[in-house]
Amino acid sequence: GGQGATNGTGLNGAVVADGSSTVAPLTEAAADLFRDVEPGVNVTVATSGTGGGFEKFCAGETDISNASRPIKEEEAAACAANGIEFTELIVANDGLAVVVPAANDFVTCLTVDQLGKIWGPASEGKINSWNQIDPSFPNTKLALFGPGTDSGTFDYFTKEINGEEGAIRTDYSPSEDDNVLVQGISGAEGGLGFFGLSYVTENADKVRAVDVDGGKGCVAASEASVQDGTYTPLGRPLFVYVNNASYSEKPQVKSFLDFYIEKQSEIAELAIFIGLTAEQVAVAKKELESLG
Amino acid sequence: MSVITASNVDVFYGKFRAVTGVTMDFNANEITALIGPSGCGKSTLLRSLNRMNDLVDGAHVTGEITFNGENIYAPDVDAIEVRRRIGMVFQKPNPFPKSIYDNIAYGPKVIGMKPSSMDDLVEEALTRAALWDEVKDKLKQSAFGLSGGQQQRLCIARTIAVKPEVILMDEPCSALDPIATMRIEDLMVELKQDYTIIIVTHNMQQAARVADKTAFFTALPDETTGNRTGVLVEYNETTKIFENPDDQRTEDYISGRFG
Amino acid sequence: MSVITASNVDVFYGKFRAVTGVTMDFNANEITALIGPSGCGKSTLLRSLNRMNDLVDGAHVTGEITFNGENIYAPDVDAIEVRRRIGMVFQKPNPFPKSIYDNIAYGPKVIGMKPSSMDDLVEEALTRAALWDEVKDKLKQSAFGLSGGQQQRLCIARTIAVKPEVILMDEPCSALDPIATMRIEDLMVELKQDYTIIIVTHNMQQAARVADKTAFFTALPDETTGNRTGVLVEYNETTKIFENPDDQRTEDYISGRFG
Amino acid sequence: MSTLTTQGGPAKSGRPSGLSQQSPRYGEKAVYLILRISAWLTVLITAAILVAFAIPSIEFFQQVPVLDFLFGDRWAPRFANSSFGVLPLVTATAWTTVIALSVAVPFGLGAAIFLSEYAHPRLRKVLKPVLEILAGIPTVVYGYFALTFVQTTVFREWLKLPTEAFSVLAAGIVMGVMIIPTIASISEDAMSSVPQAMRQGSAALGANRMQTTLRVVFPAALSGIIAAVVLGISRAVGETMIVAIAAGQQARIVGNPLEQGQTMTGFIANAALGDSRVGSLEYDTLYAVGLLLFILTLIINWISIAFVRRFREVY
Amino acid sequence: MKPFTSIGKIAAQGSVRGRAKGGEYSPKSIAFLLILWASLALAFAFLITLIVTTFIEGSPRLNSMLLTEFPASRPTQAGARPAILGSMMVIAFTALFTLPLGIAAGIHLEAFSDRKKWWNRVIELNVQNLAAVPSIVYGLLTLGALSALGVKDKNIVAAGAMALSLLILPVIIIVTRESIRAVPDEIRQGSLALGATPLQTLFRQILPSSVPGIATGSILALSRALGEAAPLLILGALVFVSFDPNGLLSGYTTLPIQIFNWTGRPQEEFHILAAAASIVLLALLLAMNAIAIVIRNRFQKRW
Ligand SMILES: Nc1ncnc2c1ncn2[C@@H]1O[C@H](COP(=O)(O)OP(=O)(O)OP(=O)(O)O)[C@@H](O)[C@H]1O
Ligand SMILES: Nc1ncnc2c1ncn2[C@@H]1O[C@H](COP(=O)(O)OP(=O)(O)OP(=O)(O)O)[C@@H](O)[C@H]1O
Ligand SMILES: [Mg+2]
Ligand SMILES: [Mg+2]
Repeated sequence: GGQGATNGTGLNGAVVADGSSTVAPLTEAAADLFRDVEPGVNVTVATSGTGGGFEKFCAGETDISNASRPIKEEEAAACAANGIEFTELIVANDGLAVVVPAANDFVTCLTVDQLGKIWGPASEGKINSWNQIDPSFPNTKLALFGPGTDSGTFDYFTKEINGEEGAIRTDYSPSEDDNVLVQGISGAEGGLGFFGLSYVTENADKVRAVDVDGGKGCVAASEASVQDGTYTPLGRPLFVYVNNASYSEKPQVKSFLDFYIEKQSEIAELAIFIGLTAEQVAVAKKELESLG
Repeated sequence: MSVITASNVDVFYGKFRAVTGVTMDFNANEITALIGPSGCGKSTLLRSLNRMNDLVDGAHVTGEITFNGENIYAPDVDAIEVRRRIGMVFQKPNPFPKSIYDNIAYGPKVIGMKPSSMDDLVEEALTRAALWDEVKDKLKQSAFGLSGGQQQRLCIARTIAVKPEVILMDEPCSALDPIATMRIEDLMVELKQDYTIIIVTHNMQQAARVADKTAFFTALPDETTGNRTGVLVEYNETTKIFENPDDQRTEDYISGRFG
Repeated sequence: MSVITASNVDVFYGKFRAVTGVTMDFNANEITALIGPSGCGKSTLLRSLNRMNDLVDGAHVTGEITFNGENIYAPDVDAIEVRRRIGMVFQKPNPFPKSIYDNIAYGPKVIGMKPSSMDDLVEEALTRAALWDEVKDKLKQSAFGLSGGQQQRLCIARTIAVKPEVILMDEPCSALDPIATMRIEDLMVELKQDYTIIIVTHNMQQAARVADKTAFFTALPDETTGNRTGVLVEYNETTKIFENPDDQRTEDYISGRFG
Repeated sequence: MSTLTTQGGPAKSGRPSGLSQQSPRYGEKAVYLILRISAWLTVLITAAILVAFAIPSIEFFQQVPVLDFLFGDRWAPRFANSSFGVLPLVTATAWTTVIALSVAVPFGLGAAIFLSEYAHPRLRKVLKPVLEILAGIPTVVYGYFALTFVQTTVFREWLKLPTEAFSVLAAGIVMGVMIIPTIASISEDAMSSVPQAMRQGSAALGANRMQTTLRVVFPAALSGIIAAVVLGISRAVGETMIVAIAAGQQARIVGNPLEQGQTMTGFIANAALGDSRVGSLEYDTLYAVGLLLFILTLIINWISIAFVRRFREVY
Repeated sequence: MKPFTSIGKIAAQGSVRGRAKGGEYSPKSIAFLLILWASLALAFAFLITLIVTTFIEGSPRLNSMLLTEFPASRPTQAGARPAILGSMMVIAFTALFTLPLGIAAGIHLEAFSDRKKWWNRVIELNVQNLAAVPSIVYGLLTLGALSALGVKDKNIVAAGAMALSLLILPVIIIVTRESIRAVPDEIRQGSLALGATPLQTLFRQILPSSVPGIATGSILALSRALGEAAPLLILGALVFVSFDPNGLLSGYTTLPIQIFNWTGRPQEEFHILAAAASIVLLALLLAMNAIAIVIRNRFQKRW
């Protein structure tokens, strides 16, 4: 069903994608737009997480792996052991926003050091109030929210802010569901959390992002600051990994990925991410061309 | 002296008229038997005498039924009080899933009797029902462990314990063997010293043996709807009904039985 | 000529011996009545005559029961075949939740009879059971629409339809009113031309009216365990049993009834 | 009246007169075998559960001592500084279960008594299927209702309770509501199957409806009612989506019902959504918690069976 | 024998008029009835609020697109078609796996197993226990079993149907047993007394009479399975499916999972979509229950 509309080149077959739930909406958006062109191709997008995705990818079960961080060495080794060759593509940019309730009127900017002080494993049970971060802040109880331990976002944030993946105080409220985090932060007077910029944009009435000072002054999270790299360290690229053999042997996979890069800005907009810079697009196209 | 009177009583189930135009008196300290073929409305009439029919959806009564001269269907009469004063024993023994003792004590408790000693009250009720000797060693055991006949006597004891004035019995022996039946019949005769008893039975000999008066009912087609409805054919001294009935239908029924 | 013989039969439920040491013959084309107080094992003995007891967990039979000279508990005997040849009618009418026609046709179908015309077979069975005229216009209607007495005759018709040689009846009239009872008694007397009938009853008059022979059972304490167990007290021509029994206990039971 | 020729005398039935089996009935034997095998398959399933849970659990317990698991009070399996004390999960489960039951048992039994003893049969015929349909509302829907309406709107905006984004109370209450239909429906069945004769017997003694209900019907149906409550407990202990959404995800010992907490099922759901590799410690953790959950429900069930045996009435 | 002092001769006891202390309208009785009313009303009120709010929230998207369109990144164009088909397919296969097995096992346990044999009691106890096991445990079991068998793709229809089958199998067995038990023993005896074999009795009398019970119970069990998300999430059911599921080995998503996923999206429009999909799911449940009621009314026999 659903097929039989205007046929592009009449391709069919399956494109199997798995991996990060952060990146999944992007690949879904791509698949969505792609269906208008090639209705015969079935694109499936599962969300086993970045690591789970790589596991399947390196076992040859999937064509595409969505990832919110680069592949790790041991994961690459698993691919190599199974003779899977792959190519990394950057498909969009994302900003990790540091978020407070919309009603918060005392924080406008936090430095990376302050963030580290708030979130570090050593602060567990010790840093409990905003005025411990900066005496100018009121003596309001800190209520911390963040993604669950299984997400790429968690890995990324802990690495950038606390210097080690997974290193974080455990007395914050985790949830895999970003809407739940929005609910939580907006409802706590001293709420603070971090998650993808898109959820801030969509919930502007409830929460707002604060500026982050990565050493070169306060920078607001925005499309421009993420694209030009000034929103450090919390701006990050999103990846898809493609199985080289799939790309060269399955015309539907090739067609899908070419389309993905071609239409990246439209796709990013749909999924509420930040599009690629012209430079990034050129790199991606070159990578794909080299695969033939 | 009549304790209960029925004047021109009709009983309906929804639109269906199960009993039509019954007028009769029930005398104190007598046993009155209701006999007649199946479906002629004996149970229906009996249940309307203590407002047990209130529990059946759609059942209602027209005409007048009085108890000690008071209309029991008057608006300010509490059906609960009627049922306490006019007890009932059913066809199938229906002890509660409780101990023998609790089966008897239940009634006095719920109606708020405050006997000086519940144990005495239980003993007396069981004694009157001729059951005490058989169960006195197992009062705390479940009533379900008793035989059918014992269960039925327990149900009678339970009824006596709340001190009713009238006891209605709907085929109380039909589930019992002859020996158990005999004991219950003896019990009825003994109880009528203190109570008024109205009994429905299919067993003609039983009526002949125990009843002072007997009423014969049958089912006839209703004049208007054509549905069969129960009517009172003849009501008289038991000996008269059995030896020399006035109505041919009574004669047929009784002799058919003895044929 | 005896169709069924019991020699020294004991029936057990698990370890409990419900019937002890029964030896008796049942004659062809006669009605034999089994009477006795509740719990003396009448139903138990009856059910062991066509192996219906096999269906009760833990029930087993010792001694010998033969049917046409064959031991029905021999290992190579098929209980199903025994039950087909020795039919049974129960205390409570138990028609199947099917049409009247299907109630009758069910038996012949399941045992693989191939009658030239099922319609004829149904008609004949209903005719023999004196039910045809009452139901011939509503054969396709549910059997539950019939009155209790009609349902019981339907069950008899259903039993006849599979052409058994013996029909066992366990208090077939106890759920029925006197008129329905009479019709079934008439039917039994008619059927004994072709069938051997064994009937359990609590109703002494019934035994006196229909049975050729009557057996009186009672429950006595077992010599070894002290549990009460059923024993055959006296077995003889019905007139003898009712008019001049040999055993005092029979006399007591019968006269107690008539007391 | 037709003649009785085909009926004939019984002795002329044309069948062999012996009583031995006429045919071996192989077909029937095959059917019996199929039925028996089906029943045994259920045992196979239990065996499979035990094996499937035992293997990863054994691996888990080689790395985490059983006592540390059972009595440790810090649950942080995925953090850099990991710890595997399951007590936080157990306390959260206990809270949500107790709260759910304190909602579901009174309301469920109240509804059941009303339906069985007071409602007009026609009303009952309508309400009972409606209840059963309500029992089928997907728990995902309940979960968001608990979070957005009960916790956020009611607790925090209207009642201004000192609670944060999540609470075991909100999850527990909504879970209780979810279980009401289950408890009501099964206890209603139990009470309806108490014979009418019991009620009549009580009424004939002058008891009113309330007395009859509370002193005769209710005790007589007790075994069925206990079974209903126990089923409610198992549903509460095993319910996943509501707690995963509304109870919070922070695994810590829950001290009061306005706190958040991660239940056993909440942990499993979340962890399974992430990327646990087969054979990794995280994966084994899932099964260790699953095994604990399984054993807990078994224990609850055994207790209930013992209760039901004790209180069963045969009419 | 004691004199009957406390019972004695029953003297006339005055009028039956007026309210007895323990009467039907005593304050206690009325309070009790009010409490009962309140519990039912509150339970219903809560549940109806839930449904009505969902309905109001979802109504803007309760249109045919919801049924015909595939999930999409643009909320305005997204629909739940594959989820609806996936739910129906998974439930159909669940029924196919579990009904024959559950009914057969139920028949064996109720009609033919000898309860004196300890192993039959073990099976019975085991079924009771399985019925109380949380759904998520069956999800883990299926995941573990498939991993052990080396199955890599666990997000296929067959795996989902297997998890749900395990979940409702014990329920089907119990329902079958109860329905068979509800058939009066007289029917069974009547049939056997005519010379029918136990199996003939089973197939021609007992099973036809238990159809309403088995059907109703099974449909209720299946509708519970229809609303389950947890075990399927554990198996990694897909969330974005741009095709119709077409068999046991096909990838799939189901309505509860689609709803879970949509509620997790940032855009408000997706939340509306999720509410609308919840309504669709409720409609499916309603349809299944309607079937159950029809079957119950058509086949119900009065004894
Ligand atoms: N609850 C009821 N609802 C509707 N009709 C009823 C109800 N109870 C009895 N009837 C009908 O009322 C009529 C009289 O029934 P009732 O039970 O009073 O007869 P009965 O004389 O007691 O018969 P039996 O001797 O068989 O007990 C019958 O036609 C019966 O079908
Ligand atoms: N299925 C059974 N399991 C165990 N004991 C039984 C069973 N059926 C009957 N008994 C016992 O066997 C004895 C004889 O019972 P049976 O039913 O044969 O008596 P009966 O003479 O038919 O009595 P009634 O006149 O009341 O029908 C009784 O003590 C009874 O409790
Ligand atoms: Mg009657
Ligand atoms: Mg008997």
